[in-house]
Amino acid sequence: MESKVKSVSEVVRSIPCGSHIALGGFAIARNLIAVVHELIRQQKTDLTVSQGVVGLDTDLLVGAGLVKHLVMGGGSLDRFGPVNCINRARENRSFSYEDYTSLSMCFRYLAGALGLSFIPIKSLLASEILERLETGAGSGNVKRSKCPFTGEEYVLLRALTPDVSFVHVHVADSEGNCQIHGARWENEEQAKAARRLIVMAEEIVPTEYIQRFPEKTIIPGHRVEAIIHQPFGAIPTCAFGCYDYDADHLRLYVQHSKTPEGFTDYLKDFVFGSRDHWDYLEKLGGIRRMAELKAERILGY
Amino acid sequence: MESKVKSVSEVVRSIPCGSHIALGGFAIARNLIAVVHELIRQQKTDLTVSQGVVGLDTDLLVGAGLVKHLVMGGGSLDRFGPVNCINRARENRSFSYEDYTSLSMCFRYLAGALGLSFIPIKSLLASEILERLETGAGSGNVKRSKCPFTGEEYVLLRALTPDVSFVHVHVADSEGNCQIHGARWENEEQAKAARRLIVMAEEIVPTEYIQRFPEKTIIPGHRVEAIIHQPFGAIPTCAFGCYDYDADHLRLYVQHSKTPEGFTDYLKDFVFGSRDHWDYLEKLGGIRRMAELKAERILGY
Amino acid sequence: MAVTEGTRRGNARIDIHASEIMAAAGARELHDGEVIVVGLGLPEIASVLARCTHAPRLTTLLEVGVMNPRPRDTPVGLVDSRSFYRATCWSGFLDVMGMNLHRGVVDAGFLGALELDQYGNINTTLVKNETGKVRYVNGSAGGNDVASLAKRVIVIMRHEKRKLPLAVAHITSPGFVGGHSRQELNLRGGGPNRLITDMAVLGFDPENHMLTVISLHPGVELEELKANTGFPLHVPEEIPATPLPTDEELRLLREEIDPAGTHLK
Amino acid sequence: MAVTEGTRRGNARIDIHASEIMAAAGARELHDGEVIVVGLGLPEIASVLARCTHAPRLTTLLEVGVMNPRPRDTPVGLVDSRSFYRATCWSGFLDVMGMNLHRGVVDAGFLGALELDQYGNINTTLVKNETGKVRYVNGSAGGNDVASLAKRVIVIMRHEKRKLPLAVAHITSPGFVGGHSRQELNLRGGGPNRLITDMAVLGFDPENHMLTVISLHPGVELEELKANTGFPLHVPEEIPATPLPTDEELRLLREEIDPAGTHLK
Repeated sequence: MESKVKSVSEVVRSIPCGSHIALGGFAIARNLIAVVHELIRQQKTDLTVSQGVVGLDTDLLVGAGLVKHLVMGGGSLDRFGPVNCINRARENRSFSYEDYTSLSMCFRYLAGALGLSFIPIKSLLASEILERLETGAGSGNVKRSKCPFTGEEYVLLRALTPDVSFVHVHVADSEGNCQIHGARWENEEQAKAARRLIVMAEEIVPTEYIQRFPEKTIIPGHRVEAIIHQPFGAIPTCAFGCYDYDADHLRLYVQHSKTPEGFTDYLKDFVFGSRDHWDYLEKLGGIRRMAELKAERILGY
Repeated sequence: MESKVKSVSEVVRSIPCGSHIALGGFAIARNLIAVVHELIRQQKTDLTVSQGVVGLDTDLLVGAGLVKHLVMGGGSLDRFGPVNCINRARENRSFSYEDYTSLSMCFRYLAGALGLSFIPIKSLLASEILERLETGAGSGNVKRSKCPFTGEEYVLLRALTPDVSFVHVHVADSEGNCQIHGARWENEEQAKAARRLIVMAEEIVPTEYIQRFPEKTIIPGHRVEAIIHQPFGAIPTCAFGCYDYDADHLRLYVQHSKTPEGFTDYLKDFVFGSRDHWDYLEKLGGIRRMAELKAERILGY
Repeated sequence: MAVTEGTRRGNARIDIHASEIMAAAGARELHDGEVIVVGLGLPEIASVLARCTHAPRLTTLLEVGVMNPRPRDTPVGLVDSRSFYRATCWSGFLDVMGMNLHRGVVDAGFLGALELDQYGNINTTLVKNETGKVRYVNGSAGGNDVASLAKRVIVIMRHEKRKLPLAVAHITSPGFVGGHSRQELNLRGGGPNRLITDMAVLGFDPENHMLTVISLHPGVELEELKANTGFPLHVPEEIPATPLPTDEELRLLREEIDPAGTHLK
Repeated sequence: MAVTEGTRRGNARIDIHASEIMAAAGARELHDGEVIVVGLGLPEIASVLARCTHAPRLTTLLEVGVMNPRPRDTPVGLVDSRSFYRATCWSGFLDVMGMNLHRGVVDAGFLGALELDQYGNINTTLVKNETGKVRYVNGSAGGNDVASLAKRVIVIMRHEKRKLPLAVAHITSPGFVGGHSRQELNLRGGGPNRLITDMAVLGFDPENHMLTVISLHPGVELEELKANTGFPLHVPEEIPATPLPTDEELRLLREEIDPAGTHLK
C-alpha cells in the first residue's frame, strides 16, 4: 500500500495553479506556514484562497502575488498588527475578494461538508457586508429568501467546497486519522467540505494511539489524501500544546510587510532563501529557539 | 446559588402534560429509563415524543398510553425484538405519528440547535416515507423545493425544537458540563435544539475533571437546567464504559410487551411496583446483578 | 437456510453453507480503499472478510458514529458497546450520515430488506397479510438515507417469494421507482447494484433497471429460483455458478470472523 | 487615556484611571447567570470583574470554540493558547457561534469598534481619510454575527470625534440602521444597548433608537463630551456621574485581573 505520508514539496507539486485552496489557520494560530512557503517557492499562481479568519499564511500568499481571489471572514495578526499585504491588495484592488463573517464562512463550509448546496443564516442582514457581496464578487453566493414554514427573512449562502483544504493538526496516524487539541474554529467543516484534504501534522502516531481516544478524531483517515509530517510547521504562529508563537519574528514580519519592498526582502530572506522548512527554522534560531518556544505541559504554551 | 442537581421526581414534576419531550436513547443503548418510569408514575399525559431511533424508553411511554404524537426515524430493540407497543399503537392508530429516517431526524434537530427554522436534505425523495409525511401528520414539516443556486431538488425540513430534551450522559459536573463516551448518534443536536435541557448522569464529577478534557464537553453547563444523578439510570439498556445491557430483562420485557395485558403486568411489576429507580434496580437483582453487568475497563461492556 | 451440495476439495468433502457463499459473494463486491456503511449481520461479516483478504484499506462506517470498529465479541445491534471496540473514530449521525454519506463519499451501502421488488425498492416499514391487515416493523432508521445517497447499494436477504414481490407494500428506501433512472427521481446515489440471496447473485439491468440473474449458487436450479421469486426475472443465456468461498475464506469465516456461527448457520 | 480627578477615600487620595471606570461600568452591565460572547481587552476584563463580584455564574464564550477560560497570562488574541487555559469546553465556531449565538441563547455581546454612529452601527472594516482614500482594516470576524444575533450588544471604545461620526464609513455590524427597529431590519438580536467610553456611559432611546447620555464619568464636562462626539447627543435633564469602581473592584482589577496593567493603563 502506498503511504499517505508525503513531503510538502511533493504535495504542493500536485496542486494546479488556479486551484481553490482553503487554509486552516486563524490569525496567529496553527497557520499552514510550511505549506504556504512551498506554494510560494513553487510559484503556484492564480489561486483562490478561502479562510474563516485570515492570518499570516494567507497574508504571505497574497503578498507573494499568488492570490487571484480571496474569500474570508476578516482577520489580523492580533496585537502584532494588521494583515498588511491583504489590506494593501484590497486598497489597490489587485485581486477580487468576498468579505464575510466568522459564522457565515463557517456555515458555507458546513454546507459543503454536509453535501448541501445551500444553507440559511440570520447574520449579514442590514449590513454593508451583504450589500457588497450582492453587488460584487459574491453576488452568485448569497441570496435573500424567506423560510417556507415561518416566513422569516434569511440570507441563503452557497456551499463552499474548496478544491483542496490544508489543515494543521496535532497528531495523525499513517492513515490520516487526525486529532486537534484546543479550540478548532472551523477546521472540521473546512476539512470535510473539500474535494481533496491534506493535513500537516506535528506528530505521526500509531493507529493504536488514535484508537485510545477515538472521540478526539476530528478528521477520519478515509477523507485524507496526504499527510505532511512537519514539526513546528506553523512557526511563527502557535500550536496549542506544542509551541508558543514567535513574537519576535511576528513583529519582524509586520515591520517588513508594511511596504511591498520590505515584504520582498522578507520573502527573499526567509522563503526563497530557505531550501525547506528545516532550513527556515534554522534562520529563526534553530533547535535552541524552538526549545524556548516549546509548550509547557500544563499551560500548553 | 441553587444547585442544578435534582431528583428525578422533582424534575418530572416540572414537566407539564402535553409537552414535547425528546429522548436521547437509541434502541437498547443509554435509554432514559429512570426518567420514563417517573413520567409513567406521575402519569404525564398527552406527550409529544421525538427520538432519532426509538428504543425501550419510548416504547414504555407509548405502552403506558402517555403519548399523543410520536416523531421518530424508526427503531427496534435490535436482536431482542421489535418495539411492540409502538408498532401496536401504529396499527391501532391510537396516536398520530411522523415517520422519518435517522438523518432527517438528525437534520431536524440540527436546524433547531443552530437556530435555523428550516434545513434542506436529499434523503426522503421518491419514497413513501415522504408521501406519508406530506399527506399526514408531517404535512407542515416537509416541503419540496429547489436550490436557488444549483436548481437541485431538495426536501426542506422544519426545525425540531423540543420543549424538553432528556439526554443520558456518562459524566457531568454540578454546573451541567457533560461528557459522553462512545458513539453519540444525535445526542448533541437533540440536546442543543431543546428549549429546556435535562441530563441524566451516571456520575457527577468536579469541574476540574471537565477542565482536564474540555474537548470532550459535548453539552456545556449553561445549556443545562437540571442534572439527575442516577447510576444505572439506563438499565436494562447499556451505557458504554459503564455497564452492559441486561439481556435477561430485555427478553422478559419483549415477552410481556407482545400483548397489552402482558405489558400492563410489566408496568405493575416494575414501574408502579417500584418506589423509585433504586427500588427498580433491586427488582432486577440489586447490587449483585449490577456488579455482573458492570463494564470491563478495556472492552467497555 | 439451504445448505449447498458438499463439494470435493482435495480428498475432503466439505459442506459449505449458503450463508458462507453469501458472505464471500458480498465480500467480492467490495473494493480496496472503498468507504462503506454497513448494518450488522451478514453485511458486517462480508465487510470483515473483504478487509481480511483483498481490501485491507476498506473503511467501514456505522451510522450511529463509529468508524472501523474491530469487535471482539458479536454485537446484537449498532449501539451495542461491542460495536465500539477499537474504532478509530466515535462521533454521531451528523458526522457519519451527514458529513460522509450526505457529502457523497460513501461508495457502497450494505442493506438488509423485509421486501425488495423488481426495481430494487426496499420495504422495512410494514407488512400486509392476505386479509390486507397491516403490521408495522422497524421502519427506516438509516436505510432510506443510505439507499438515497450511497454511490451503490448492495442488499443481502433470504430468497423467498413473499420477500420478493412484484411491488413492495411500502417504499421505505427507493431503488429505481417505477423503472425510472435515479436522475429522474432526483436522487444522488446510484441506487441498488446487487442483490445477494441464499440462492443467487442478482444485478439490475442498466436499461430498464429490472432485477436480472448474475449467478446461481451451486446446487440451485433456475426453476427453483423462479419459483421463489414474486416477479419475472431477467435471465441471461448463460448463467455461471456463484464462486464458492476459497479454503482461506472459509477458514477466516469459521475460525476468525464468526467462530460462534452467530450469522453463519 | 484620560485620568479622572483623584478622589478622596478615607484619608487616602487615589487616582482612578478611565479604563478602570470603563471596566467597572462594563461589569455592572452583566447579570449573574448570563451567557456572553466577549472579545479580548476591556470586554474580557469587565467580564472577569463581574464574575469575581456579583455574577459568579456568568458564562463567557470565545467565538473560536472556548468556554469559560481562566487565563493565567494575558492573551494577545482569541486563538492565543493563553485563552484556552482551564476552559470547560473546547469546540469551534459551529458550536459557539452556531449552536449558541445563532440559536439565540447569548444574552450579551461585548464588542469594540473602529467607528460607531448615532444609531449604533459599527464599522470595523475600513477608514476613509479626508481625501476619501480608503484604508482597510480587520473586517468583521464574529462582530457582525454578534451584533446581529446577541440579545443585546455592549460596545466599549475610546471617545473621539472621528470614532463617533454621524454615519460610519461602512456598516460592518448593524445597529438600528436608518433609525429602524430591529424587527424592521429582520434582525433577531436586540441590537446595541450600551456604549461605554472613557468619558461616559451612553444608551439608546427606545423610541428613535439614537444615542443618549446615561452618565458622565467624574471630572468629564458635558461640553467636553459634546465636543468629542461627531453627532448631536440626546442629553437628559439630569446627568448622574458614573459610579467609580469600589475599593474592592479596584483591588481586583489592579492586583488580580490585570496586575501587569496590559489593558488598564
